[in-house]
Amino acid sequence: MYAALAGSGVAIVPFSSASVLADLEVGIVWWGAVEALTVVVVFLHGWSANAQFGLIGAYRYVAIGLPVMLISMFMLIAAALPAESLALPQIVESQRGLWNVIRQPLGLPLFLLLGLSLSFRGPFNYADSADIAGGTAAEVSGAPRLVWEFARLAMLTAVAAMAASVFLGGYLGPWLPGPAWLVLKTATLLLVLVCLTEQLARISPSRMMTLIWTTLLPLSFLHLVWAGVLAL
Amino acid sequence: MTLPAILIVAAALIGIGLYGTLSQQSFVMLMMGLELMLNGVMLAAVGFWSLTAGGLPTGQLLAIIVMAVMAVEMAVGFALITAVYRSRQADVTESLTTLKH
Amino acid sequence: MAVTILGRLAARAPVPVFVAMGRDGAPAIEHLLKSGDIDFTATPRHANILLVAGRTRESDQPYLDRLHDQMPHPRATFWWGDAHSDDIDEARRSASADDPVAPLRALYRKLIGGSYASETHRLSDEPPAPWRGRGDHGQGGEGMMGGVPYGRMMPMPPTPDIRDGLALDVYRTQVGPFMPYWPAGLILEVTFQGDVIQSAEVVQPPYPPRDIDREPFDRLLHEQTPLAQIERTRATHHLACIARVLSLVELPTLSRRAQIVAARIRANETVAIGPLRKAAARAGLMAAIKPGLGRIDDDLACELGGPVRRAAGHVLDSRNDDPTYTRLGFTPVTQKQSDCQARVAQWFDEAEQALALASAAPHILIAQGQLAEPPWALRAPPLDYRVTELLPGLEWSEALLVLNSFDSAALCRMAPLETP
Amino acid sequence: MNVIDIAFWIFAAIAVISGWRVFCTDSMVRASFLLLLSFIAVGLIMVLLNAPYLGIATVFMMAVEMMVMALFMVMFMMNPAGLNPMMMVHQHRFSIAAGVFVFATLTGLICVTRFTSNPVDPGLDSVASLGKELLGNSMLIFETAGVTLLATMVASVILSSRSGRFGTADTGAVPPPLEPGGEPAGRQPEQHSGHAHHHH
Repeated sequence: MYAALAGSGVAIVPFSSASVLADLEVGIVWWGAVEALTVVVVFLHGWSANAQFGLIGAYRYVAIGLPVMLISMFMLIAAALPAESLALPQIVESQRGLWNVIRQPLGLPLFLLLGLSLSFRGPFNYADSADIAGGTAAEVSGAPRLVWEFARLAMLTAVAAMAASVFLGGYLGPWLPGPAWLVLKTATLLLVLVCLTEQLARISPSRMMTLIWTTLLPLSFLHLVWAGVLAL
Repeated sequence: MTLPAILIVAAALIGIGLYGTLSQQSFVMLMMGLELMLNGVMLAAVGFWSLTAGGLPTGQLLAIIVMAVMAVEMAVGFALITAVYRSRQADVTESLTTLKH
Repeated sequence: MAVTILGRLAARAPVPVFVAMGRDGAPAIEHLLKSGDIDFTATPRHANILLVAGRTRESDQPYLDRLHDQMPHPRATFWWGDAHSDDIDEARRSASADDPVAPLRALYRKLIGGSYASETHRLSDEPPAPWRGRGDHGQGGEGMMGGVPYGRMMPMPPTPDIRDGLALDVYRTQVGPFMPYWPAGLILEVTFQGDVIQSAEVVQPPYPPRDIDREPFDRLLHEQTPLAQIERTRATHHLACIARVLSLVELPTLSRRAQIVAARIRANETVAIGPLRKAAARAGLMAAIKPGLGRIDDDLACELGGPVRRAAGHVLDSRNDDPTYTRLGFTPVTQKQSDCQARVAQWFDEAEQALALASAAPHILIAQGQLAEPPWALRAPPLDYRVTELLPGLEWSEALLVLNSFDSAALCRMAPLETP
Repeated sequence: MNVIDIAFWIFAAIAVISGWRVFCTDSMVRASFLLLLSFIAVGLIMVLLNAPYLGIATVFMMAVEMMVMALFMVMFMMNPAGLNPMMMVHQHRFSIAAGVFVFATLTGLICVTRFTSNPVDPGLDSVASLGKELLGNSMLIFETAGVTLLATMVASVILSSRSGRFGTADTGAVPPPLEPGGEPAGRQPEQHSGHAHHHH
């Protein structure tokens, strides 16, 4: 199910000006729904294990996942302001002049944090970390575990593709054809995500919660105000 | 996709929601019954908006207001449950009998 | 046909091993780490081979059986070190001296190839607690929940809540001896509320410290030992503790690197710890450990001795009254507040200092019986202070950090066998 | 019976069945996620009715709400995992009758009335019209909705927080003493814990 969600996340990313898998005029809201359902799915994965460490992992993931999802929605709304539309193709078109990452500097780093926490990697690995013996994946082995690992990677690529199209002007680029640019940008973002995974240490869940609620969320409010003023 | 069909489905949801609200003992399940009824109401509202009101903007507005009501009702419900649980360690409707006497 | 191709591919994959750390099983782990194609898994469910490293106590046998039954087929157990049950055939046992990598790989290839029968269940699997439902749908009965007329209506928690007054259900469980990043052999009976620990008692003390760390100190008591060897052992011991803390803070590559550095130091290569320390600092190791976590008061630190005492700021080290050390300009390193951060920083400082001393005096011999105070020699009596008094109120990940911030000797003295 | 109709009937069936299952499963957490399933089905029906923003917003909101409900379930309720079957029902027959009665009357009403059919033209960009409406002539409605939401947040925090102005919440409502510092006045509420001893 988690893999299907990741797949649907990628579906709305426009590959080139003409072709987009799912031409929804509410792309961002659909991405928000994907995030929310991911949190639900990972909780279920932990809870269904009916073991104490699985449940602890599931709860820690939900505790961190919900506030981070709020932050990501603010980022996306901020990106949608200059484009005056929720649809992703329009957002990418609006970046023809100037990429969003330059106009709204704060957007990309916070969105990458979301990417890490959505697929619980590196500093945000609260669901499957080693100190709770594999967390939600503690009771899973063989084929289901393979699918679970594949889904985590798929979600990471979905986030990278989404970030590339919303902040780095998806398929816009001088020489190469559209899709090539998108693939290039997604690959670079994946690289950034993976080294973030290795580099940063993970602080305890309660401190991370206070960090998110007291610093990152107000930061995303400011970002939204900044984008609003800019788009006036 | 005719309007009566949609309304019947909405009525079914409201019926189930009512049954759930009246029959369940625990607060949280009672609130889920309410949520289901509100869900039915919203479905009916959107049904009317798209098939009879011909896309009048205020129709969508009503649906969003219903959604807001859902959120408010849930938030206050949970706050009440926490308060009751904290003072009485009770989370089943059976034990709140102060109004009965 | 396809199965054999997949089979061959699987055989070449790194061997998934779940390690049950017995008494002084660590050298095996360093061997495996250096080889690189052994994959340590977090749970028995992800592994095919259960590696029992070192000697295990008789009382641990039920836990080993439970671990063994959780492993998916095809599975096997590999005893490393002098396994007390010698009825196991040659393919699955190896003496503690040699390197376990080759036999493990061969065993794994045989397992995947199917030429080696997978082991059967050891425990029968009927649910431990009998069903006590009374209601017509099987619900209710005392102690079991189930609606108004039948079961207990409200979850009445035995202990009041220690945080925000919302007394919710508590969950009592035993945290077992062979969990990864758990002091080997220790069994705690923990009462959880959510993932916050409400209370904990020791069920079984941890294994005594590893022989390989004590060997030069013991030899010192009855004959001369080279100073370099003593300092190298101290450095490897500290690095092993640091590696465990690193992996608890989700830096697996750095912790693997620390263990490899420890293995190379043991093999008498000159290795610098500086870059490892800088990498850990850059990754935010110190920031990840909450300041003030696991703070212990001074007199307890003094009793525990060794790095824990120096982390509390007491400049007391038996080495500074030893002539050879003073000639080398040895000044004990100390931290200020004695909490997890200070202890980890203390480990780093002492390891670097030990290596500097070792390289400065490769051939100097220390006279017999001088250095009587190795902190991890288990001769000191157990204290009345229990490590479990530090845990209540901590979240699970913080509690693990606190447990791993003490070296194994200090832990043994703080968690002796309760006489129930 | 083109594709949309089939999809509509499938979603409708999912919504109703999972709605009914919500109230007869044993485990609470399963109940909340079944409710989520029925909400998703309703959301998708809305998308079919050419109101994509509303539909997907419902799915989004309900996913988070059901997540929180699952958390509350496990916090308060007795056996969240449903290992032990539970018949937590009172005044059972009366509620079935009420539910069926409401359903019957509504369907009767629906079949009787003739609705004006003036379907929305699919070309209408409902999101833009909604946007203009929100900030256009019904801006006031939305300001009040915003303020009520704020008031709810404040109220729920006060209700559930422990430290109130007059001591912590779990000391219960105690009437003030007649002379300062004395015994609380008025009839002493007989101390009974959660176990109400059913003296109907």
